[in-house]
Amino acid sequence: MSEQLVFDRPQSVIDRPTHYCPGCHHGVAHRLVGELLDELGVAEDAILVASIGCSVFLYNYLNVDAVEAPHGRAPAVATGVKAARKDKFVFTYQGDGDLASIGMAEVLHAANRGENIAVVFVNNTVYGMTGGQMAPTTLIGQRTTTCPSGRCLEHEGAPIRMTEIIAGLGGATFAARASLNNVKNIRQAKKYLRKAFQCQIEKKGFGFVELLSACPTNWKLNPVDANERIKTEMIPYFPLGVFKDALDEGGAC
Amino acid sequence: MSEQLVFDRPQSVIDRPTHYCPGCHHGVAHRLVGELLDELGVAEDAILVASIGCSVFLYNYLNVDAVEAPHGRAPAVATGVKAARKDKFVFTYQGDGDLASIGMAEVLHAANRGENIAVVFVNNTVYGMTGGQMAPTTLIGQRTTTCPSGRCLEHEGAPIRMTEIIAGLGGATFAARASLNNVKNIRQAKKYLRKAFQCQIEKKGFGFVELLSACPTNWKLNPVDANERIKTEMIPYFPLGVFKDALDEGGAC
Amino acid sequence: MARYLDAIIAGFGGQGVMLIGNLLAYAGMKDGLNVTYIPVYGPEMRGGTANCTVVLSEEEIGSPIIHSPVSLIIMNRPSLDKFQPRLKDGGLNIINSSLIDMDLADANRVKCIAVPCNEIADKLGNTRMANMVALGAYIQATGIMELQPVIDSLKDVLSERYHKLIPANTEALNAGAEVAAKA
Amino acid sequence: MARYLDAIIAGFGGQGVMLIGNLLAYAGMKDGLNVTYIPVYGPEMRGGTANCTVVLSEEEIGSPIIHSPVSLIIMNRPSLDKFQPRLKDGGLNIINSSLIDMDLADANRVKCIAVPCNEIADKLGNTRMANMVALGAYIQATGIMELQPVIDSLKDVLSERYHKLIPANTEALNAGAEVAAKA
Amino acid sequence: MSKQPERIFVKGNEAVVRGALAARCKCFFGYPITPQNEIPELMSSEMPKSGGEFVQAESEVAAANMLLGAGACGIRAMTSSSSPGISLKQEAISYMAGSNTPAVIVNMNRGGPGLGDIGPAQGDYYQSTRGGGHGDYRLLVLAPATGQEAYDLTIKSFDLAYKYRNPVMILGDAILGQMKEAITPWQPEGIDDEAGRDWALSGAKDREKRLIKSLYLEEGALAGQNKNLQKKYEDMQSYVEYEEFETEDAELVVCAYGSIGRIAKSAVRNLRKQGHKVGLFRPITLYPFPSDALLALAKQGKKFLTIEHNLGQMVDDVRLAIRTVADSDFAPIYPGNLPIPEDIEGPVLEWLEGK
Amino acid sequence: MSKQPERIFVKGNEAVVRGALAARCKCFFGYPITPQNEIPELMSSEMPKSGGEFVQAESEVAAANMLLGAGACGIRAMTSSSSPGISLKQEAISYMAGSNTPAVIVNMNRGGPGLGDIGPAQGDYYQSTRGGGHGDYRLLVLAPATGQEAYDLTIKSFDLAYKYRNPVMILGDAILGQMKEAITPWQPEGIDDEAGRDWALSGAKDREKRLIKSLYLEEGALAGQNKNLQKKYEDMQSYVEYEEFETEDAELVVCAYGSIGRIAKSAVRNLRKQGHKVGLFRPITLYPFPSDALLALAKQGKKFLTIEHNLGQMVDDVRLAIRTVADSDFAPIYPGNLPIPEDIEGPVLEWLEGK
Amino acid sequence: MSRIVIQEDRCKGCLLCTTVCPTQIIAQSDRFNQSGYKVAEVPAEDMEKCTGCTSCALICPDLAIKVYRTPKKKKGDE
Amino acid sequence: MSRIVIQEDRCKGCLLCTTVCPTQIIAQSDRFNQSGYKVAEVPAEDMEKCTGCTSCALICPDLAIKVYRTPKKKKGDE
Ligand SMILES: Cc1ncc(C[n+]2csc(CCOP(=O)(O)OP(=O)(O)O)c2C)c(N)n1
Ligand SMILES: Cc1ncc(C[n+]2csc(CCOP(=O)(O)OP(=O)(O)O)c2C)c(N)n1
Ligand code: SF4
Ligand code: SF4
Ligand code: SF4
Ligand code: SF4
Ligand code: SF4
Ligand code: SF4
Ligand SMILES: [Mg+2]
Ligand SMILES: [Mg+2]
Repeated sequence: MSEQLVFDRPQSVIDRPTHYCPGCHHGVAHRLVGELLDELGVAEDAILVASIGCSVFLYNYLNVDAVEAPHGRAPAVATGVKAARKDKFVFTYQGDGDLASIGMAEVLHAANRGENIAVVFVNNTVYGMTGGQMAPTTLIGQRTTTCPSGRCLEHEGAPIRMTEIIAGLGGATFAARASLNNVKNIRQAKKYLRKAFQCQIEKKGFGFVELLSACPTNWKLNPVDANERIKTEMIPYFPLGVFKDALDEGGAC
Repeated sequence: MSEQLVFDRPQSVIDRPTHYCPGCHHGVAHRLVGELLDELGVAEDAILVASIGCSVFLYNYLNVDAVEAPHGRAPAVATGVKAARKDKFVFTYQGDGDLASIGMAEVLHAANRGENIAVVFVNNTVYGMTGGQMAPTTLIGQRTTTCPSGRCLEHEGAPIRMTEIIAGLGGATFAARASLNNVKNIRQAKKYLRKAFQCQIEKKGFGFVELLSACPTNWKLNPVDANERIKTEMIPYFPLGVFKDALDEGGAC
Repeated sequence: MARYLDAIIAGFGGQGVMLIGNLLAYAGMKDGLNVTYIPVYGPEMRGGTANCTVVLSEEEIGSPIIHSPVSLIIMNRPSLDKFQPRLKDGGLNIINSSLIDMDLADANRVKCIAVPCNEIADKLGNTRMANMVALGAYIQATGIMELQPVIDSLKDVLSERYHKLIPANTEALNAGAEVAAKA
Repeated sequence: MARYLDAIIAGFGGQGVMLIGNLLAYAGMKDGLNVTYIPVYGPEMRGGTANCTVVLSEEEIGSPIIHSPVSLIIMNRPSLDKFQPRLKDGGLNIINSSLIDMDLADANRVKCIAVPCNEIADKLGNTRMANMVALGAYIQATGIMELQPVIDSLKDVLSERYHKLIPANTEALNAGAEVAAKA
Repeated sequence: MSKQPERIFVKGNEAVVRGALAARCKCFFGYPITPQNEIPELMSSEMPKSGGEFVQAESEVAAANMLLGAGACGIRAMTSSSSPGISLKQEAISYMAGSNTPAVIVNMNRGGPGLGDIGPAQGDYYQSTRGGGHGDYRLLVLAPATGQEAYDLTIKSFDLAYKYRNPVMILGDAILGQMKEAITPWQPEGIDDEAGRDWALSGAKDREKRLIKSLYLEEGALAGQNKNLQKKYEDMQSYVEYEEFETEDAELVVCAYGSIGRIAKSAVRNLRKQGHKVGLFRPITLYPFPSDALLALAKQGKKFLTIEHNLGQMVDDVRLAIRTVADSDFAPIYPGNLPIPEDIEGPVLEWLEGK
Repeated sequence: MSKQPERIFVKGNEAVVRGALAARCKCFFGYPITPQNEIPELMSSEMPKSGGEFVQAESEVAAANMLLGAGACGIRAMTSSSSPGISLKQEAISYMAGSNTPAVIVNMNRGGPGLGDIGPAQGDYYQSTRGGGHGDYRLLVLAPATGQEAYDLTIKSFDLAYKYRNPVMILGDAILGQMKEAITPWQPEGIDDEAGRDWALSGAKDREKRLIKSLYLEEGALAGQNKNLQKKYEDMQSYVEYEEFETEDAELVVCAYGSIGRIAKSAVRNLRKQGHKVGLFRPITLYPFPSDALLALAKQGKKFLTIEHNLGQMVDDVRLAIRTVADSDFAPIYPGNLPIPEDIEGPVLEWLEGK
Repeated sequence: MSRIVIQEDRCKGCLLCTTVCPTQIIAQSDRFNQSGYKVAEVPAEDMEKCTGCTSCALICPDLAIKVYRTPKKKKGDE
Repeated sequence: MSRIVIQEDRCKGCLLCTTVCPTQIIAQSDRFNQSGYKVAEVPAEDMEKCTGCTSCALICPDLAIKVYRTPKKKKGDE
C-alpha cells in the first residue's frame, strides 16, 4: 500500500508564514481552530472576530470572513455580527490582555446573555504585542515591563481566572481550560474547542475555551523552557478541565 | 429619668428632604452609610465617589467630601482617589445598572487589585433614574421598559449575581449580600456594611456589600408590595449572606 | 385672527399634567391645528415638579418652548410661584384652587379662574382625575376648540387598560368646563 | 565642512541593529555632537525586519527621519533590497557579507564595504556580536569619530548584566574597524 | 414614495424609530440615557415585530461595537445615545469610519460638559462633525429640526450610510427627542437590503474571503486608505442640504441648525413683523457643510450672525465657508438654558443696533 | 530653575516621564499601547521610588477615571496613551473639564482612523483642541517638537493644569515618543504641592464638605458653569507659545506643529540654502492657538502654507486666525507615510512656482 | 413610656412604617403635606402603646421618624 | 515505515518538536533559513525510526511538519 499524508495543514489555514516569534503558541491555537472549522464543516459559514494582540493577523492566516474588533470589544462585535447573521458561525479569538483586562465587561455580558458564539481565549499571562506588560493573568512574582519587580498580590492583586468566572454565569453554556504545552494537552484543547464550537452549531449558546499558551519572547525564555513554565507555574494556578458543560442540558442554565 | 432621643438622623446625613420616590430604599441605604461613618469615626476622612443613577445626589445628603464619577466608573475613580490619598476613607455607592452593566470591568478589577476601598451596591433590578429599563440584575420574567414582555433567559440571559463573582476574585476581602426589605434584614445589612468598612480601616482591602432594594416606581408597585416582592422574588434568586470574608485572615487570599 | 394658543401646564409629578398636555395637543391636531408638546422633567426622572408646554397654531410652529405663555394650567403651589409671573399680561390662568390659596392669584394682571379640581374629582369618585377637570375648564375658557375633540381623543391618548375610565374622564372634563363657563 | 552623518541601520529583529544605532548615537553625543536616533518596528513588536535611523550633526537636527541617507549598515538581504536603492549617490554601504551575496552590492553607484560580520563574530566566540563588527567597520569607514568614544559608551548603552561582555564587544568593534581599514 | 396620509402625534425619538423601521433597520443596539430613552424602549418592542434584533448592550462602548459588527455584515443597523454615551462610542466610530462600515448613530445632544444636565444643547457639534475619535475621518451629520425631518432624515441616513459605506450621525437634541408633534409617515421604496453584497461578511462560500479592518501596516497602505477616505469625503460634498428662509432681501442672515434653527425661524418671523430685514440659513447637513450656499449669500453682501446652543462651534464652519469675502458674528445660548425665540431676537436686535 | 548641566540621551517618552517626575507627579495611571509604552513602563519603576503611585489600569477608560479621582484630590497626576486609547478617555476628559479637575494627559498620536498603524501622525488635532468628548470644553494642548520640549512642556503642563484647574493635553506623536536625543534635565522650583488646598477633596475636617462634579440640574446652574468655563478659556488665551523661524523676510510662512514643525525647520533651512524666502511658524500651544501672532504676520502681507501629518485640521485654526486679512493653503502628509523634509519642500516649491 | 415624632414635611406616605410596628399604631392620616403626600401618623390616643422599638424609624426611607424613650424607673429609684 | 517532512522556510527553530518525538530523532541542524532561523531536521539515517505518531506536527506552532505513513502490509497481501 502507498504512503499516506497523515498530518498536513488544514484547508482553513492559509499556506503562508506567520509573523509569530519562534515557539509562540498562537500558531498551535490557529491550527486547532482551522482543523475544527474544516472538521465541523463550518468554514464557509464562519465569521471570525479578530481582536487586538499578537493574533490580530489571524485574519491573514485563516481562510474565512473576518472583522477586526477594537481592543477588548470582540465579544460585543461578535454579538452584533450574530444579531445580523444568525445563521453564521461566529467566533472571537482573544488574548488575555484583550479579554480579561479591557474587555472584561464585554466578554462577561456576552457570555451572560448566552450569545450563541464561541470564544477562544489565549492566555499567555502578558500583553504580548505591546512588549510584555503585566496582564490581569500575570502570575504572582512574574516580572513584566510594568511590574519589573514581579507582580505582587498586595499591589496588583491576584491573577484572574476567567474560565471560572465565565462558568459561574447563568448565561454561559460551556467553559473549559486547556493548555498548549504538550501533545496530550493539545489534544485535550481540541476536544474542548470542539465542544465550544458544537454549542453554537447546536444553537445552545455561549462556548468558551481558555488556552494556556507560551509567549517565549516576553517571558524571556526559550520555547522549550517556556513550555516547561506552563507546566510548573501556570497549570498549578490555572487548573485544566471543564468548568461548565450545559450542552447536553439544552443550553445555559 | 428624663426622656431620651433613641433614634435620630445620624450626623453625617444632612437634614434635608431627598428627591427619592416614596418607599425608595436609597434613603435607607443612605442612612446606614451615614450611621457607620459616624460610628466608625471616619466621616471627616471620608471621600465619597458618587455614581450615576437615582443616588447621584447622595453627595447632597451626606456631609462628606465627594466626587462624581461617570456612569459605571466609580471604582476606577475611587482607585484614583485612594492612590492620591491613601489615608482617607474612600467608598463608592453604585446602582445595579451602574455597577453590574457598564461598570462591570471597573468593579471587578478594583476588587481584584484589592483596592483598599468599600463599595456599596444597591441592587433594585432596574435602571431607576432613566425610567426602569432592564438591568443585568432584572429577574427572569420581570417586565421593564426595554423588555416589555418580561426578561427572557434565552434572549437576555440570566440575572447576574455580582456578590458571588466578586467573592470569587483573589483580590477581594469581604463580599456579602443583604436586603433592605424588613427590619431584621436592615440590621443585618448594617453589620455587613460595618465589616466592609472595617476592611478599609484596617487596610485589609476591598469590601463589597450588595443591598437588595426596592424601586416601587419602576416596579409599578406600592412601597409595601415592593418590599414584599423582595422577599418573594428577589431573595430566592439573590441569596443573602456573607460570600467571602478574609478580614480575619489579614486580607485578600 | 388665526387660532393660536400656547400653554404651560404644571404640577406635582403624580398629578397627570403630562397627560393633559398630551391630550390637549393631540386634540388640537385632530382638530386640524399644528401642535407641539414638550415635557420638562426634573433630575432624569425622579421627584420634584413636572411641567409641559403645548403650542396650538394654524401656522407652522417655530419654537415649541415658550418662556412667557398666554395661558397656564397650574395644579400646585410651587408651580404657581414659578410660572404665574411669566404669564403674559391679560393671559389666562387656570388654578387648582383645591391646593392653592386663591389670594395668591395675580387677578389684576391676568385672568384667573379658580377650579377646585381635587374636590370636583373627589366628588366624581377619583381624585386622580383632577387634571381632567382642569383641562375641561381650560378648553371652555380659551374656546380654542370644542370639548368634543378632546373627549374623542381620550381613547388615543389613554393607554388601553385605562379605556374603562373614559366615561369618568369625560365627566371630569365636562365638570371642569362647567366651572369655567360660570367663571 | 561641519561634521554631519546620517545612517539607516537595518537587519533581522534579533541582530541587534537597534543596539548599535543607540550606541552610535550615544557615542556621538558624548563626542559633542547633536544626535537623534529613531527606531522603526514592524507590527507593534513582532516579527519581520527592524531598522533605525541615526543622525549626527554639529548643527541643530531638524528631521530625525531620513529617506535617502548618506550611509547604511545592512545586516541581511531584505534590508539590502529595501534600503540600498535609497542610499545617496556616493554614499557608504556597510554590508554584512556573511549573510548577503556581495554581487548584489551596487558598487558602481555607492561605496560598498563587505564585512563578514557573523564569521568574524563567530571566530571571536559569539555570533551575536556581528552587529558590533559592523559598527566598528562603519566608524572606521566614516571617520565620524574615533573608536574610543564608542567603546567608552558601551557601559552606558549595555544594560548592567551585559557589562561582562564589554571586552568582547570591544574586540568585535576593533575587528570590524580593521576590515574597513583594509577595504 | 407612497405617502400615507395619516398624521401621527409622536416624540422626535419615536419619529426616529418609525423612520428607522420604514428604512428596514434590522438591528438596534441601545443603552438607556436621557433624553433618548424612548428610542431603545420602542425598539425593544418594535424590532422583534419586524424580524429584527434588539440588544440592550452593557454599555455604550459595547453598543457601538455591536453596531460595527452588524454593519460589517451589511445589515442596516443603528444605535442611539446622548452626549456622554456618544463620547464612549468614539473609538468604535473611528473604527467604523476607518473600515468603511456603514451604520447609523443617533445623538440626542444634552447639556455638557461632563454629566451636565438632561436639557437640550448643541455642545456636540465639534464632536460630530470633526470626529471626536482619533484620526482623520468624517461622519455624515444630519441635523433635523422637526419631528418630520427626524423621520425623513433617519430614512435618508441609512441610504447615505450604504451609499458611502460610512457611519452617519443624526444629531438632535433634547427638544427634538422629547417634543411631540404631528408627522406624516411614508414608506420609502427600492431599499436594497443586499447593498453590501460586494463587500459584506457572510461566510466565504464560493468566493474569496472578506475582511473588514482598519489596521494598515504594510508600507504605504495606511496612506492609501487615508487617500481613499479623502476621496470619499470629497464625493460626499455633493450631498448637502439646508433651508433658507426669508434670505432673499435679508441684510442679516442668522445661521442656526437643529432645534435652534427652528426656534430662530420663529424669531425671524417676529423680527420681520417688526420690519427687520432678517433671514435664516439652516444647515441640515452639518457635514458636508453647505459652504457654497453660504458663500453665495456672502457674495451678495449679506451679513451673518451665527447662533448656537453652545459657546461657538458651527460658527467656525460658517466663517471658514465665507472667509474670503465676509465674516460671521456669533451669539451663544448657554447650554443649561432652555432656548426661546427671545434668545435669538435679542442678539439680532443688538446686532442691528450696533451696525 | 537650577540647570543640571548633564545631558541625557533618552526617548521622548522618557523625557515626558523625567519631566513629570521633576514636576513632582505623584500618580500615574497607564495602559499599554504603542508608541507610548515606555511611559507606563518607566513610571512603573520610577513612581514607587519617588513615593508616588503607579497603577496599570484595566483599560484607558479606567485610567482616565482614575486620573479624575486623583485630580479631584489635588494631586499631580497623569495618564498617557495613543490615539485609540485617547478616544476611550473622552468621556472622562469631558467630566474633568466640566468639573474643573486638573490633570495631565499625554497622547503620542499614531496613525488612524481605527487601528491605523503605529507610526506617527497628527490626525488627533481636532480631537485634542476641540474636545473629542461631549459638550463645550477646551483642553490646554501643548505640542512639543523635541525631547527637550517634551521635558519642559511636561513640567509646564502640571503648572497650567493647576493654574487653570483644567486638564492639559500633551500632544506628541510616534516620532517624538520613539526618537532618542540628548536633553538637559532641570528641576523646577517653587512647586506648590498643596495647590488644591482651597478646593480639593481631603475629608471634610474642620471645614465645609467639598464636591467635585459636573452635573448641574438647578435652573441656570449649567449655564452658569458654561459661562465660568468660557471665562476660563478666555483667560487662557494669554498663555500662548510658538516658535518663529526665518519669518522676518519670508514671503511664504509654513505653519506646522510638533514633529512636522521640526521637520519643516530642516526643510526651511534647505530651501533658504536654495535662496527661497521661506519661514516657519510653529504653534507650541495648539490651544490656546497663537492667532494674534499669525494675524500679525498676515498683516505684513505674508502668504501661508499649512502642512500637517493629516488631511487638514490645524489649517482651520490658521485660516480662522487670519481670515480677515489672508488665507492659508494646505498640503497634507498622509498618515501612514513617515514624514521627511522632502514632504515639505515639495509643496513649498510647488507653491512658489504656482504663485 | 416611649413615643415617636413623625416629621410631616419629610414623610412621603410610603406606609412602610405601618407594616413593621409591633403595636400597629401607625396609620395613614387624611392630611396632605406640602409636597402632596398623605402622611403617616400615630393617633394621639395610641401613642402610649409605642414600645420605642425603633422599627418604624429603621425602615423609614426618609428619616421622618424620631423615637423617644423614657427609661423605666428602676425599682427603688426616687 | 513513516517519515516527516520539515518545510524549512517555515521552521523557526523553536525546537519544540525535538522535545516530543518518542524516538528522539529530531534535532537542530546547522542551517539558517532565509529568515535567519536555525531549522530543525531529522538526519536521513534516523528517519526510518519515525513512527508517524504526529506528535512533532501537533506541537509545531508553524505548521512546518508534514507526516507521512505507509500502512504495513497486512499478512497475506500481495
Ligand atoms: C484601545 C487600545 N488600547 C491599547 C491598544 C494596544 N494594544 C495592542 S495589543 C495589546 C495587548 C495584547 O495583549 P493580549 O490581548 O494578551 O494579546 P497577546 O499579544 O498577548 O496575544 C494592546 C494593549 C490598542 N490597540 N487599543
Ligand atoms: C455614559 C452614560 N450612560 C448612560 C447614562 C444614563 N444613566 C443615568 S443613571 C442610569 C442608570 C442608573 O441605574 P442604576 O445604576 O441601577 O441606579 P438606580 O437609578 O436604579 O438607583 C443611566 C443609564 C449616563 N448618565 N451616562
Ligand atoms: S510576543 Fe509572545 S505572543 Fe506575541 S508573537 Fe511573540 S511569543 Fe507570541
Ligand atoms: S425611580 Fe426607583 S430607585 Fe429611583 S428614586 Fe424612585 S424608587 Fe428610588
Ligand atoms: S417605635 Fe416601635 S412601637 Fe413605636 S411606633 Fe415605631 S414601630 Fe411602633
Ligand atoms: S416610613 Fe417614613 S416616609 Fe414612609 S409613611 Fe412612614 S414616616 Fe412616612
Ligand atoms: S512523527 Fe513522531 S516519531 Fe516521527 S518524527 Fe514526529 S514525533 Fe518523531
Ligand atoms: S516545532 Fe516546528 S518551528 Fe519549531 S523547530 Fe520544530 S519544525 Fe521548526
Ligand atoms: Mg497575552
Ligand atoms: Mg438600579
